[in-house]
Parts: sequence; structure tokens; C-alpha cells
Amino acid sequence: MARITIREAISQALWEEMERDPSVFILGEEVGVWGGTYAVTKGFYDHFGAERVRDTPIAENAILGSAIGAALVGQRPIAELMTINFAFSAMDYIVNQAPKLRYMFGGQFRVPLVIRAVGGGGRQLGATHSQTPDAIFAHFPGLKVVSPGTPEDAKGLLKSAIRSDDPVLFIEHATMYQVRGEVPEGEYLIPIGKSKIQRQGSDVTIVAYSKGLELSLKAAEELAGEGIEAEIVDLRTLRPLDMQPVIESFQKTNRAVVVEEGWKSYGVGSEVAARIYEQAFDYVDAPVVRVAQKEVPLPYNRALEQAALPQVTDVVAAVKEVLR
Amino acid sequence: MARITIREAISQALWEEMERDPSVFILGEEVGVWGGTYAVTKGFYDHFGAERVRDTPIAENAILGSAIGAALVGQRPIAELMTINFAFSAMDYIVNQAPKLRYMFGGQFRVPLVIRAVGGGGRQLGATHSQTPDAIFAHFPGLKVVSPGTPEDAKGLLKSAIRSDDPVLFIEHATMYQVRGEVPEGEYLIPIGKSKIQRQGSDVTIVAYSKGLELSLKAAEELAGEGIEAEIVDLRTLRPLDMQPVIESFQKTNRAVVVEEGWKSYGVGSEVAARIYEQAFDYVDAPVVRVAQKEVPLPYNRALEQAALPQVTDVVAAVKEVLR
Amino acid sequence: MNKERLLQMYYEMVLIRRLEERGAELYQAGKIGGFMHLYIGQEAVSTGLIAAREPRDRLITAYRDHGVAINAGISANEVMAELLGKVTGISKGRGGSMHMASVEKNMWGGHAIVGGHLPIAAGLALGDQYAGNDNVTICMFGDGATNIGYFHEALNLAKTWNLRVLWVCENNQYGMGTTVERASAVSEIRQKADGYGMGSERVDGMDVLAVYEASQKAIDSVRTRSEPYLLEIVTYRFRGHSMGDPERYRTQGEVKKWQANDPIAIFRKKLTARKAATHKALDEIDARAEMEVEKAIEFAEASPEPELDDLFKDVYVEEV
Amino acid sequence: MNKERLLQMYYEMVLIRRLEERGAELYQAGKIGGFMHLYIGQEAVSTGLIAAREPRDRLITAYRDHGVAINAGISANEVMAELLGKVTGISKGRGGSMHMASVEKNMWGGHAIVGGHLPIAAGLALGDQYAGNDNVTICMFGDGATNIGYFHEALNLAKTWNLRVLWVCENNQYGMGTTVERASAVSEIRQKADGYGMGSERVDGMDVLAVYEASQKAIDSVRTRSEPYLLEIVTYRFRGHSMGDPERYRTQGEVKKWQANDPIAIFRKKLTARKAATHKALDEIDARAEMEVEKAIEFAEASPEPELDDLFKDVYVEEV
Ligand SMILES: Cc1ncc(C[n+]2csc(CCOP(=O)(O)OP(=O)(O)O)c2C)c(N)n1
Ligand SMILES: Cc1ncc(C[n+]2csc(CCOP(=O)(O)OP(=O)(O)O)c2C)c(N)n1
Ligand SMILES: [Mg+2]
Ligand SMILES: [Mg+2]
Repeated sequence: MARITIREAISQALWEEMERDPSVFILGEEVGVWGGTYAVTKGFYDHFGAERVRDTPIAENAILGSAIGAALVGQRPIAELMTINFAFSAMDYIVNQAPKLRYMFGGQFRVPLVIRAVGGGGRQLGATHSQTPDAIFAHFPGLKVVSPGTPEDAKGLLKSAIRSDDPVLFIEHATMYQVRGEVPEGEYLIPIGKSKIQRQGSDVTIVAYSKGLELSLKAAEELAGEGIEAEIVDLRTLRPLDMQPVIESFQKTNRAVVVEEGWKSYGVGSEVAARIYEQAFDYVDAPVVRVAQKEVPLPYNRALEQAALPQVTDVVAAVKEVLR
Repeated sequence: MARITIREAISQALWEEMERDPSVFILGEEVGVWGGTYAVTKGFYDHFGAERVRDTPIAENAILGSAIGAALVGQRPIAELMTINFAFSAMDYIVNQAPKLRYMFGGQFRVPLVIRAVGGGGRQLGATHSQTPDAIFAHFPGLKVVSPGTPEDAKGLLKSAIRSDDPVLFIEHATMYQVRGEVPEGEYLIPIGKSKIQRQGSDVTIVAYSKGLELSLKAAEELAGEGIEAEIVDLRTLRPLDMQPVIESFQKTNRAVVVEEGWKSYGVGSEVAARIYEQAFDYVDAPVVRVAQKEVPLPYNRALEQAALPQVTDVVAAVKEVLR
Repeated sequence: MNKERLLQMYYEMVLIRRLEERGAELYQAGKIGGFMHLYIGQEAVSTGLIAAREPRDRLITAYRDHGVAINAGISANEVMAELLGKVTGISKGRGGSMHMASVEKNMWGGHAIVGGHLPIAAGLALGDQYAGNDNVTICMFGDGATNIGYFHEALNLAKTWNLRVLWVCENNQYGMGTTVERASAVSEIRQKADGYGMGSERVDGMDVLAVYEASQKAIDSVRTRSEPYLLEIVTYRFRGHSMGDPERYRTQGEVKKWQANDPIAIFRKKLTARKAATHKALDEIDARAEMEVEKAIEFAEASPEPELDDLFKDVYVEEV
Repeated sequence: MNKERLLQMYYEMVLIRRLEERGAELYQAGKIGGFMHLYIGQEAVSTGLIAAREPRDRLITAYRDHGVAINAGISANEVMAELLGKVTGISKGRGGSMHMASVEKNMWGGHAIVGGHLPIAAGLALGDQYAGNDNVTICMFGDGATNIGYFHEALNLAKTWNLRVLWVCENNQYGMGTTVERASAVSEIRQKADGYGMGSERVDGMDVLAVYEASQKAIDSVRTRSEPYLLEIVTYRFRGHSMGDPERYRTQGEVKKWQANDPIAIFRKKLTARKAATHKALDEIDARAEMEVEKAIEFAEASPEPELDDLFKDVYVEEV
């Protein structure tokens, strides 16, 4: 097992798949000469060349639309949105084209497309550049939405996404690229659509993903110091949403907290909570508590921004509340 | 009280506000010469002229962006999206600009903008043109999202929206324009952000809005024939979401069904269910049941489309399930 | 062009006309739902254009796609069955009027978001460029579509990346009820190519042979020079924008004037004048087209509805 | 132009330069967060342009907005305080580097979505047209922004509706690490105006007086002819795209060549040559600008942070 960062994990997944399959190529803003805004594709341009690591104009519709077209005729493009905030500048392709073309044309088309997008707040980028709007993409059938929280998952899931014949939105978190963890040696894949227990515990179930996982793992350590053992289920995929490990854990703990970085209303926590009640009603001992972003556009000022974002202390407090 | 259709109610609201306030004007595709794709602005062009009823190019970003700009300098534009499906072609203005500008610039700006958009399935328009994606817009703080289900509400809420100094997304349903109902004589306003009991009952609480309301009212009649009295709470506004009447009703009935036309996952029902448990946990006798669209892009074929859309029978069945 | 091909073009134009006329009746009778946009008046555009393609050249268009489907080689049966929402339809009844596609015929839809398919067209060409072939992608769209951002991003990308796309604007003078002049900064769409340093031409879309010749030249130029080109084809739709258009935006006189310029009548006159066919031979073709459409209606009506059990099929390739 | 105004322009250019240099230091020291895009090298653009506006003419720009803010009349104090996220900042510490705006100074931001503010600019002008005045909206954006759909929709709308917008492309040759040639179908941005039948001009952005004159003419034309115009101002950014740019996409040689063409040095030479000022007088202005920036830093550092209790303020005008 090697210990690498999420950045390295993603980079490795891209590299390995490009080496493996010549139909895989990357396109997006500054993916090439620059080396990727977040240095994920550093060195790719020199190695794979300008045809396979394509710098695009600043034109998100052209990026995603052309990626869909190339996918239709058999290539496997990986389109990068410099940040997920720019998804709103080309939303139609993400929710209204890629996920619908196959169904609408009676199953004739395939759209083997990966859209990589970096999201997340906490870097004082102001309201338009700091969003974690993952939940809204997961609303659309036909799309797969993946958002890993560890290097192992990032690598294995991205490789599966690239090999998927369906469109996948792969959401990374800008403040998690440095997160380190073990990844298996050699080639491995992790299936899309499977939640995973990231920490075992018996007192409370924390459901989280991406940044929420990071917060939850830290909170769990703190709670362990107080004798509270949290079990953490990492959703990893928001659509299709795998509730089975959540429900199994909940049947053990009878109490759950859902942690996400995005806004609370109409968020991931709402869906998870609604399903827990539907699927494990008889096991519910206390209302599910949702930890999420305060309902404001994220401000620039650091203290204000942090006040709006969910913190480890919020997770700890939520667990104590649900255990009360 | 006059009995008019929702189409007439919306038309009256627009007409009255334009007569009252010269800073109000309409822009959008085919709002003028054509008279509105759904005939809502029929006669407006002749009466108010080309400056106040502006036909635009097919350019949703230009429509919404320019409406925001005009709103910033003191006008009160009503921008029409021919259908809400085209919101995805100009999403940034709806979720990332209009709702954030005021906050981001320290409260200096006002964006007194109404975006009218027609949504809904059931007309065999195929996957890209049949959506009811209301929930995703309600995810964004800074935006108000309104979607009425009766002529009275349509008129009163639209007038409030036009007078609001904040951006409002006003979602109409294409198959409800002919729905008739009583509206008060003379001028009246209905406040944004207030849910309303549309039918009294004591056995079960149905939470709905827009098309979901129509289905629920029909289901309630049917249920009444079997001795089941449903109380129907119409959300009317998805953000800010007023749970008080829902909770009050639920504390009486202890059982709830949420009915919406959009997809179930990450939908309105998820949020309402999560909040019911949070706010009325001690009153919960059975899991909240969500009635919603099946998780497929809507197909063209009529029978298939109807199979995917929620039906009155689904609401009836859900009520029986929750009462079991 | 040899006589056989000329008559084939004539046949296709008449077939489209009849199919649209009968389709309109079926729509009125409630057998077709959704939005339906007729191609009547514009038959020469797709017929002349598509006659000039090689089968490996890809087609993609907007929702006004019945004619394109026929010219692409999709059968009247499959088109009609799709209109009736039957499982034998070219899109299995899932797509309807606006969404006809056939991978086999290299026809990539049928797209209902105005301008939304232009970046996708650039992508088809990108896929071919990446694969190393010199296929041309032919992308058709309306005059109204040239004002939306998709158009700009797609044309800019195609020129910058030397993609083999023939951009074809069917300028039928209106986007719904809005004239080109009321929606576009320039009234000759071809002028928009100047902003991209792209070659362009404007051609009479009522004359199928003019369309054919211009298309052949344009496709050839795109293929050999490996760069995009914009063809503006000027035409007119004789019917409303879609079924149920109140048509308040134009006069009957204007419509009549254009109808006097019927592309089928014009072609008929040319064919007989240059003795490529007798009136009788053309009448026979007319009858054959009519039969084909009647047969298609029979086929479609007799075809089964999609299975309700298949509702969830094809949402994903891989089962989830 | 009288001497006083010339010296005011010189002062503003130096003030911007110093503010950016000191801002960069504060950023490195961790006192400024987020993305910060410096205007060093481009000072002549906004200075010459904005000197030509009347106060009623509206300004709107992208995220590279510190210079524009200063030229618009926002104080160095307010700019610096905003950079430090203080409540005394022009956007109360909510916006940061990319989001400076002042309704009072008719400066409408500071926008971080590339091209996103162009349709909004059209709307400012639409609001003025609707109000019946002849204010001009001056909308600045980068070369990279001309490839996105927003640009197209905004320019088309402005021309079709005769909106009074002066579109100003600051062509600094790069959008992040991508040259104009690699991203745009045409390398002279002004050519894009041809596709809209819009007047345009290309001007040297290192010469503030050339910028001023072209701007004055352009603003006047927009106002009196009541139609938009595209001004391409050719310039260069001496620093990276934003703080922390690895600058792998250009050589030091190229940067040096452009730095030899420093807009402040050029203007200084012109001022002394035409005896509008002595070197000594200009040195005094330099010192005054430096002081102004130091004072601004003091002000900003001493200013309070926003109240945490105000987190929910101004999400809506009306309390919800
Ligand atoms: C993005 C988007 N906006 C609006 C519409 C609604 N709409 C459908 S067709 C049409 C007119 C298009 O005109 P044009 O491009 O000239 O094509 P034509 O119908 O004349 O063939 C409009 C506005 C749409 N489908 N997509
Ligand atoms: C819609 C969108 N896409 C991408 C970005 C990321 N981005 C920020 S600045 C920039 C480069 C813009 O270049 P240009 O317009 O030339 O302006 P300059 O920075 O040179 O002043 C990019 C790609 C963004 N902010 N918005
Ligand atoms: Mg047209
Ligand atoms: Mg630039």
C-alpha cells in the first residue's frame, strides 16, 4: 500500500486509463500547458500531447457539448470543469443532454463521458465560486454522480467512471487534494453506486461524503475521546444512492447524523433522512440531524465564511444532540 | 368573487402591475407579437407597446442577464423563460447571479426581478422539455421560489413577486392554465413564503404544491368517499419554506404524504419529510410517504409518460399506505 | 447528376411533403402528441444538402427533423411509427416528433434545445478528428438558433480546432413569430461567419439543385481544407412554427407569395424542362410517395405500444 | 486635455501600481485570501477609458477590478479594506478582490464568472434606454471572455436593441495560460464585431492617451448614434494570471519585452516631453500615491471585521 494524496490518486487514475485506452482523452480549460489549475494533470501535456490533453477556450458549453459529441461516436472524453460553479454556465449538457440522450433515442446512443469538477468552499473565493451544489445534480436520472472522500476511493471510482458507458459527474473538493491515505498497489476499480463504512462504531451512524467525510472522521476521533463510537458511512456516490450500508448501520445504532458541505435545504441530508425513515422506521430513536452549510451565499471574509460552513464542532454537537 | 382560470389570473396580475407601475416591463421569447406561447400575455403588446412587452432573441442568457442589469438600475423586469427546461441554458443567472449579487456586494444592490417559467410534464414533449425540476432552484439562498396551484394564489403571489425587491422564480405548470377557481374582486396580494391549508381534514396531512395540489385535491375527494378526510397543505413557496401549517396539521393527523410532480430523489418531498421529523418527531405515527415522478427521463409515448408521472391513484394509495 | 438521382431527390421531397400533410391530419385527430414542427416548404433544403453527403458524413439537426430523417434514409414507417409513439418507431416511441435519430444512418437527432446540438456537432467532428478520419459532420439549425450562445461557442471551437463541420443555417425567416431582423444583429446570417474568419455562402433554399451544388462544394471544402464552413440556406416554412401556431406575426399574403415559390413545383418544372422526366413519370412518383405514406400509417397504427415494463430500460447502459 | 487632468491620470496609474504591488505582499503574508488578479501592466487601459466617461456612464468589469475601482473613484482605503475582508471595504468584506462595486460611483462590479457580466451590462443599458436617458454603459472584459456564449448573446442583443454599451475588450494576450490564438477563431478580437455589424477599433493599451482618445470617440459614438461599439485595447499583464500562477505558458523574455513597454514609463516620458510636468513633480506624485497606499493599508488593518451576527444580513432585502 502506498500513501498518496487525493490529487495524486486522481492523477494516477487519469494517467493509467489514458495509457490503457487510446480513446480516452482530456479536454478543459488549462488542463494542458498550464498543467491543470489544481495541478492534477501536471506532466500530462508533455507525455500525451496536445491531441489528448486539449486546452479549450473558456466556453463551458463547447467543452461539455463537444465532449458529448465525441463520446457518441465512440471516444471516451474526460471533460474538466475548472470548478463546479461553472457547471451553471453549461448546465443543459450536464442535466438535460448527457443523461437523457440514450433514453430519448430509444437506447441507440451511449455517452461514455466523465465530467470532472472541483467544488467546495473555504477558500475565500466569494459567493459565485465557493459552492457545493452536488445535491442538485443528483436529482437527475440518467446521470451518475460520484464524490469521493479518500485517495483510495478517488482513484478506484474515477477509473470506474472512465470505463462507464454512462455519463458520470465526478466531483472533487478543492480543499481535499492534500488529504493522504493508503491506496492498493496495482490496478483496482471501485464500483460506482456503493456506499462504504469508513469507520466502525456502534453508538451513532454518521452519513457523509467528500468534505463531510473529512469533518466526520475528525469529529469521530474527538467523540471517541468521550467514549462515543461513531460509525461513518461514506456515500461516495450520490446517484445511484446506495442506502444499504446506511440502513444496516442505523439498525444497529438507531441514531443518525448526515454531514455535507452544501446548503441544508433540498440537500443530500434531506434525501438521506427521508430514506432512513422510509427504510428503517422501526429503528428510529431520535430525529436524524443534518449538518450542512448555513443558508447564505458564501462570503469572502474568512471568519464569516467559516461561520457559514459546517465545522467539526458542528458534527460533534449534532452527534451529542442525536444521542440526547 | 370571480371564477377564472390560472392563465387569466396570471394575466391579470401582470396587467394590473404594469398599469400600476411604469417600471414594470416584460421580456422574453414570443411574449409580444405572438401573445405569449401559452397566451398569457395575449393583448399586452397592443396595449403596452413594444418597449414594455419585449420580444427577445432566443438567448436565455441575454434575457436573464439583461433583466438583472435593468433591475439593478431600478426597473422591475419580468423575464419569461418559455419553459423552465430552458433555465438550464441560463442557469448561472438564476442561481449564481440574481440571488448572490446583493449579498456579495455588501447589500448595495437590489435585484427586483421576476423570472416566470412554465414547467411540467404530461404533454408528450419528450425528456428535455417535460421537467419539473423546481426543487433544485429552491436549494439556493438568495432566491425566492414560488409555485402556485390555484388562480387566487397565482394572482396574489405573482403581484407580490413583482413588488418584491428580491429575485423571484415564479414557476407555472403548463397543464394547469385551465384550472378554474375563485379570486377576490379588486386588488389583493398574497405574501410569499406562506403555506396554506387548501382543504381541511383530520385523518392525514397531504403536503403538496402546483400539480401535486391538483392531484391531491382529486385524491382527497376520492378518499372522502371512503370516509378518509385528508388535510391538504399547499406549500405555494418552496423557498423560503413555511413549515408551520404543515407541522400544525401533522400534529393533528400524525401521518403525512408529500406529493410533487418532479423526481423523488433530492426532491421537495425529501426536504419536507426531513423537516417533519425534525420539527414534529413526537407526533410521527408512520413514515412520511413521498409521491413523485419515477426516476426516468420522461418518454414521449403517452402511456409510458403517464406511467412515469404521479397520478391521483398514487396519492390515494400513498394515503392508504400511511394510514395502514 | 444522373437522372436516377434526380428522381430520387424528387421522390424524397414529395415523400416528405405527403408525410407532413398526413402527419398534420393525424395530429389533429389526436394520434400524435407533443410539439410537431412541419417541414413543408423547406423540403429542398435537407434534400439537396443530404444528397451531397457521403454515408459516412454525419447528420445532426434540430426538432424540425422529419425531412432530415427521410433524406438520411430512415424509412417512412419508422418516422411515422415514432410520431405515433410506437415501439417500432426509430426512437422506440421514446422521442417523438422532435427526436428522430438513427445511428445506423449516421443521423444523430433530432434535438429540441435550440442551438444545443451545435456544440454536440462540434464533438462528433472532434471524435472523427481524434479518430483520424476525414468524415464531415453536417449540422443544421434555424436562423433563430444563431443568436444563442451555443452557436458562438460551437463555431469558435470548430474554427479554432479545425473541425470538419459544415454549419447549415436553414434561414426560414422566423424563429417562431420573430423575424430575423427583430432577433439578430445582422439580417444575412452568413455574415456571422466573418466574426470567426470562417468561409460562408448564402444560397436559395427553394431550388434543390442550387442547394445540392452549394452543399457539394461546401462539404468538399470542409473535407479537404479541414476547416468548418457556414452555409446559409434561405427558405420559408409554409405552415405555422408548430401545430397550433396562431400565426399572428405574418400575413396570409406573405405566405401566399412564398407558396408560389414551392420547391417541389420548381423542381418539377426543372425536371420536365430539362427532360429528365415527363409529367406522367413524376405523377407516378407522386403516387408512389403517397402510397408509401399510407403504408407507413398502416404500419404505425398496427405497431404495438412500448411495454410499460420497459419504462426503466435504457436510463443507463449498465443496470444500476 | 488640461494639465490637471493629465496629472490626475498619472496619479491614478501610479496609485494602482503601488496598490497592486503592496497588495501582492499582503497576499503573500496571508492577509488577503481567495483569488487575486493584479492589474500591473494594464493600468493605462482603465485609466484612459474611465477618464473619458461622464459620471453618469456606468462601469462594469470582471474580477481584475482593482484598477477599475480606483479609476471609478472608489478610495484606496475602501479597496484595501475589501481585500483584507474588513467591514469598511467597499463590499463590506463580503466580496473580496474579485467583487468591488460602488453604486454611488456607478461601478457595478467586479464579476468572477467569465463573460457573465456582459448580458448584465446590456441590462444596465436596457434600464437606461427604458428610462429614456442617454447614459452609456462601459463594459470591460478579457480576450478569453470573447469565446463564451455570454459574449455573443450580449453583443447580439445590444446591437439588435440599439443599447448604449461600449464593449471594451482588454486583450492582454492570454486567458490564464492560453493565448488568444489557441482559444479564439480570430486573433484580432475587434474582428468579432463584424459578425454583429458593429463598429470596432483596436488601440494600443500601453499608451494611456491613445486609450483616452479612442475611448472618448467611442463613448461619444455610442451615446449619439445610440448603438453599441467594440473597442479592443491591446495590453499585457506583467504578473501571473492570479497569485500563484506557475507561468509555464510564457517565457521570461516575452514578459521582459513587454515590461520595457511600461505604460507608466511611457506616460511619464510623454508628460515630461510635452512639458506637462517635471520629473520632480512626477516624483512627488509617485510619493503621494505611495503614501496613499500606506495610509490605506493602515486604515484597512485598523478596520474591524464584519460582525458574525451579520452573516444572514442582506441575503434578501425583505426579511424572510
Ligand atoms: C434554448 C431554447 N430556448 C427556447 C426554445 C423554444 N423554441 C423552440 S423552437 C424555437 C424557435 C427556433 O427558431 P429557428 O431556430 O429559426 O428554427 P425554426 O423553428 O424556424 O426551424 C423556440 C424559441 C427552445 N426549444 N430551446
Ligand atoms: C465561466 C467561467 N469559466 C472559467 C472561469 C475560470 N477563469 C477565471 S479567469 C479566466 C481567464 C480569463 O481570461 P481573460 O478573459 O482573457 O481575462 P484576463 O484574466 O486575461 O484579464 C478563467 C478561465 C470562470 N471564472 N468563469
Ligand atoms: Mg427559423
Ligand atoms: Mg486575457
